[in-house]
Amino acid sequence: MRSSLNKKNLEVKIGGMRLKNPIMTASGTAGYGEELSAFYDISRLGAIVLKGISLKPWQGNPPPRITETPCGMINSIGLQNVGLKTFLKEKLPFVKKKSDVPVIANILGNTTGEYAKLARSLDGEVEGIEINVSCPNVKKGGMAFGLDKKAFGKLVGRVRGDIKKSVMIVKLSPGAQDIAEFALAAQEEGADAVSLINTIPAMAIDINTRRPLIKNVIGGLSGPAIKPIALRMVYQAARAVKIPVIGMGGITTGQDAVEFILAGATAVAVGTATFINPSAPLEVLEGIEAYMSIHGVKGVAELIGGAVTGCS
Amino acid sequence: MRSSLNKKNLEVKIGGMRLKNPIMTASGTAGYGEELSAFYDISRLGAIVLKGISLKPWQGNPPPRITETPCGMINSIGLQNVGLKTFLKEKLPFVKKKSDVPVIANILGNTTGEYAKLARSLDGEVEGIEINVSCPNVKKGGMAFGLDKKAFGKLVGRVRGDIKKSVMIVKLSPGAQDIAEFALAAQEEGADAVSLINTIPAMAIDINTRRPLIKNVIGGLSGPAIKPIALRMVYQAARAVKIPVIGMGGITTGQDAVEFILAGATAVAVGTATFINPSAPLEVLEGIEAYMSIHGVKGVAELIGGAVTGCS
Amino acid sequence: MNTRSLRSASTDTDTIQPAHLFKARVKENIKVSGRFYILKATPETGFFVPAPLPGQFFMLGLDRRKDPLLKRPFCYFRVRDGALEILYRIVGKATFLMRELREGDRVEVLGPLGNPYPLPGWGKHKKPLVVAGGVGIASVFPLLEALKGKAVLFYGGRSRDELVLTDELQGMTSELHLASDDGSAGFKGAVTDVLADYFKDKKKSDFIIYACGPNGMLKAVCGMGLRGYISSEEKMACGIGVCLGCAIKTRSGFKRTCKEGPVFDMDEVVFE
Amino acid sequence: MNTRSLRSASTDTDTIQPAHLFKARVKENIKVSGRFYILKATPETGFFVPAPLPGQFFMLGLDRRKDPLLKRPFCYFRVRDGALEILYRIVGKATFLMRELREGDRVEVLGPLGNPYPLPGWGKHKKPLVVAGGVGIASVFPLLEALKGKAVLFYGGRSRDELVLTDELQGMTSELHLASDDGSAGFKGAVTDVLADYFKDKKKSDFIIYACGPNGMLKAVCGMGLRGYISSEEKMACGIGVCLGCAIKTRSGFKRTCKEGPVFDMDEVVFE
Ligand SMILES: Cc1cc2nc3c(=O)[nH]c(=O)nc-3n(C[C@H](O)[C@H](O)[C@H](O)COP(=O)(O)OP(=O)(O)OC[C@H]3O[C@@H](n4cnc5c(N)ncnc54)[C@H](O)[C@@H]3O)c2cc1C
Ligand SMILES: Cc1cc2nc3c(=O)[nH]c(=O)nc-3n(C[C@H](O)[C@H](O)[C@H](O)COP(=O)(O)OP(=O)(O)OC[C@H]3O[C@@H](n4cnc5c(N)ncnc54)[C@H](O)[C@@H]3O)c2cc1C
Ligand SMILES: Cc1cc2nc3c(=O)[nH]c(=O)nc-3n(C[C@H](O)[C@H](O)[C@H](O)COP(=O)(O)O)c2cc1C
Ligand SMILES: Cc1cc2nc3c(=O)[nH]c(=O)nc-3n(C[C@H](O)[C@H](O)[C@H](O)COP(=O)(O)O)c2cc1C
Ligand code: FES
Ligand code: FES
Repeated sequence: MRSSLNKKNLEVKIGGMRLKNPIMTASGTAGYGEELSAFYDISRLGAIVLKGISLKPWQGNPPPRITETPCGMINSIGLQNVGLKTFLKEKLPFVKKKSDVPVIANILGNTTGEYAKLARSLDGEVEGIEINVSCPNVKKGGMAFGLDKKAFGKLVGRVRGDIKKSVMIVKLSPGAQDIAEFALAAQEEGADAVSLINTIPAMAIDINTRRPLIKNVIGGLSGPAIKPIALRMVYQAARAVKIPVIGMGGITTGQDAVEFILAGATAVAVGTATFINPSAPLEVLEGIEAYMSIHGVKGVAELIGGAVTGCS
Repeated sequence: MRSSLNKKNLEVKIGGMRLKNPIMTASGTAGYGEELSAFYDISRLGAIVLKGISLKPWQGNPPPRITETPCGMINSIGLQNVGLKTFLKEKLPFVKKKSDVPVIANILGNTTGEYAKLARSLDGEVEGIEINVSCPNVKKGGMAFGLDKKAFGKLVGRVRGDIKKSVMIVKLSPGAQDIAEFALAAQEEGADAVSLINTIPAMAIDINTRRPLIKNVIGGLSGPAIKPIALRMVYQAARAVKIPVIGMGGITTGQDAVEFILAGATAVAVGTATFINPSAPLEVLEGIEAYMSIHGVKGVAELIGGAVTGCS
Repeated sequence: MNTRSLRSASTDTDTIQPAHLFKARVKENIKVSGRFYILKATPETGFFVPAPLPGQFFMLGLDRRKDPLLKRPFCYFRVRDGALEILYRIVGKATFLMRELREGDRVEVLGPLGNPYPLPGWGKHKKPLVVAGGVGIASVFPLLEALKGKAVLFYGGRSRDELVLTDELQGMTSELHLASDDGSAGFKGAVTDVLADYFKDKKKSDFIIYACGPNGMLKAVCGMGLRGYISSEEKMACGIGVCLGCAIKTRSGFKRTCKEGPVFDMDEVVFE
Repeated sequence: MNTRSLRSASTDTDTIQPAHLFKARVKENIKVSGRFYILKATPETGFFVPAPLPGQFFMLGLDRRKDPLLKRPFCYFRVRDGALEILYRIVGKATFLMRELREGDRVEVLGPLGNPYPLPGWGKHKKPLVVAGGVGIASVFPLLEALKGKAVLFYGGRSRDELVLTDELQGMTSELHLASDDGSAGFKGAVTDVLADYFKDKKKSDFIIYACGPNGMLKAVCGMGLRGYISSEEKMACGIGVCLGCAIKTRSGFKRTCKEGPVFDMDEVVFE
């Protein structure tokens, strides 16, 4: 009702993809949409980003896989996933049936060839393909590509050729010494957008058993704890590139999301917050709308990159 | 009293420096020892690390300089300090009078030459010299050295020659893509120890004014939020080098400190926690002693690097 | 397969409605003994959708402060006078803070979640036998109620202090066997020893077992050649199946404790 | 120099003992009006070391949970029946949570900290004039008490709701001038306008000014050619001088609000 009185334009564009609002799920925190759709109508999201998939099913890492840390959590799921085939046959049809908003697949391979094959198979099947080169939890591939500028450029360039119909998003690693460089490299190789940040490699030890609280020793840190780091990286990346930036890392409220948008994000993803409240993405959306009402902002576009930082 | 019943050996060695226990203050969180000595006897610490100093006095960055974030804080003090001369004339004599434990100066320059000059002037005047190449809050110098492996190696090598009597500690930047590499480079260039981590570049925005909450836009994140990242880096650094590692980043309790020691730290520093409770370093010390009592640990040395991580 | 036949005798989990996130007001928070407390909280809506079943759990959040960040899983213990009751043991950060909850405080609850204990088909003449270790008693409490006094309960804990509600349990079971590590109540030793002893002169196939407790106990129970169900504990982030954090090793790969469990067929789980 | 002579007439801050960290029990936490509350907490030791002086402040921590992480600065408002009282306004994370404190809750307090208002040398025949904006009234409240009813108070706020304790203040001052942004109490407009009006027919050098309030107000007061002191607010991490986070620009470079302040000579501070 409020929206009819005070019409706000929440729409944003990522490449050729129109999102009715800037809120996405973060890959790996919303499964394939099945569980969340029991809690809310996932069609209310701007886009749905699904759990990362690989060519073959992966069983993932041994437990314990998660542990809580101050204002954050470490995970080492190790990309447990059903593999491309089951994804296309079972998971994708379900989420498409349940929603009418863009679906973004998140892919991870051990080699450039695997990424390319995944990209080819998904091209046109989903609205967006997010290339995950920043997973701290798998041995081969993953982060290796995200931290080696040469390998990164080559991978993005190669996969670009295989994505003709979908929007191509490259998910950057927060481990990069200079995030702007990687964002720029992705843009140069033709990516339609970059997303960041993935989790930050981290560790916790149980002092009673003297064992790591994550079986794999090192996992990835997510949640509010990393928000200030993520925001800084989004700011740096957004200033470096012209393509849209999708921001994520510790977003739990509408205020957090507005911070990311002001820092330069065109859209934002909600991850760990979903674990605290399955409907967190919608609460974030409502928070953005409330902010826009209070501040008389007519369209999200007005906010993107709107932080006043010139005068320092 | 407890310690006489159940004698524990808390002593650790950093280069030629004997610390009666592994607890230090973190540079920039204890001033020059003046204020804290009103709260407790600073001689109870293992060592006192003073606020960073430069050749000439620096006025520091304009306010606002600090802001709180989830389980952490961002600061951009910009190395406000009295300069070498006043340091030697006023600050150092005071802290030496107030305590009989090793004093560690923290130095920062704009050029290799400045670092060298600071090192020469302080050599023998303090028990330890910590080379800060990882401050995110100064324009020149600082982090530039901490992220460029060549410049880093050259700086450490050059300054090494100027430190003949004091123990030389190199404070690493968490921005390094591969922290082990930098730790190793410091060792190769002759550093007696490495310390880590410094604060992580981060940002926060006031969505009402749309201005950054830190005047300088980007500041450094510290506190419990970064603990899991710091612990991982200490673990990686400690596995890479033979020289002692001094661990810091979000330590607020004895348990936190034990985690760092198990991960490979020989000593630990308490920073942001001091802002919540001026006596935090002593509480941390007492927490370590309690842990040792409960687990029948006779000496801290038994704990160093004792995390069981082989079997993953 | 037998597993399937046991399952099919059970409550059909597919018909369970989705869980809900609700706020509840603390009505009471009382110490039971030692480190055990009972928290009673009334949903602000006044009711539960759907009604919780034995073996299910709730995710409980103290508030929206970010430390602790995640909700914590607690078994459905019982509902009385419209209030959800949780039996909890102080072990760490969140449970320590839970102790400080007072009448009128608000908590946020998600649930009921997970699969309940499949009840034995009543015609099957299998005797239900329940094994609980420590705070595992919370999980089997509503099961004992559902079994209407017919079950034999084996209940172990560290000491008398940590064996709670024994008077009540006496009236809810056909036999109650206690064990404690220090011998301060019941048998001195592991509850699984008492169980092994019990089977010395009995036919295992006459029984159906339900067990909840620490991993060591579950492993021992599963190694005894019995048939039945265990409720397992694994750290959880989401409780609803989206994070894959609560993986537990089974014969058919990793399964989610929160979604495929927490109740698993004894044959399914692989202990390491 | 005049500044120094004013200073020297003041309480000698060098003799102030170091502050202490203490736990206190909440005795009462009451709403005054609008977003203003008073928290009363009794130190567990029963007394303060040293006794707080007008203009000083305390750092208050809700608990040792890590979100919020840092303690927050609050002015010494008053001590009654052995309880430290803090007048606070809900603005964000910590103050929002403070509102939920209840009798018996424990808080952690560090203080008293900082330099008090220098009292006018009584022989000097300067009339004390106090200016307070918003929650700045908390800071000048004990000053008004120390000035024993002799001061003229100019007190501004957003609305009637945000002008608190006016009855009490009436009895503590020789004159009370109110101003509110919306005109719901006193003059409609800025308190500094009332102040400027007051000086139309008076000699500024007959007065000594004390001001506490938002930066805009302080800047205006400092621009009026008066002499006296302001208490400034800057975000703080430590409150004891070790973090250098609370820097404020002065004629002689950055100074620490917590250590060299929060009370500064009006001439010293540079507003941007
Ligand atoms: C399905 C399920 C049902 C449960 N039901 C109950 C119940 O009814 N009553 C009750 O008291 N407890 C129950 N638990 C355990 C309860 O969730 C943990 O005790 C609680 O999460 C600990 O939180 P904390 O912050 O106090 O401890 P933390 O500070 O997180 O940890 C303290 C210690 O407890 C261990 N721990 C933490 N979480 C778990 C967990 N999920 N499972 C096992 N160990 C853990 C940690 O490894 C550590 O050693 C249940 C757990 C699960 C998975
Ligand atoms: C010396 C001193 C004495 C003070 N005395 C009182 C008092 O007696 N009563 C009272 O209600 N408040 C007082 N304040 C202000 C009080 O410290 C802040 O309102 C409080 O820290 C806000 O905490 P928060 O977590 O609720 O707000 P946050 O969530 O941290 O911030 C909310 C808003 O308040 C602003 N803010 C935060 N901290 C400060 C600060 N230290 N100064 C100014 N603005 C701030 C933020 O920029 C933001 O706009 C005093 C401040 C100082 C420096
Ligand atoms: C349990 C878990 C699983 C994740 N799985 C993936 C994944 O499969 N692919 C991916 O690109 N990112 C994955 N991520 C990273 C998130 O998408 C997101 O980048 C990160 O968690 C930061 O956002 P947050 O702080 O809001 O969670 C995962 C994160 C978590 C916590
Ligand atoms: C306010 C502040 C000032 C600091 N100043 C310095 C400094 O001068 N030199 C330095 O090497 N590190 C400085 N640091 C970094 C700390 O020494 C420490 O490495 C970092 O804060 C992480 O530890 P913590 O999380 O315990 O605070 C500063 C940190 C803070 C918060
Ligand atoms: S707790 Fe997240 S999948 Fe089970
Ligand atoms: S608040 Fe730390 S120096 Fe003032």
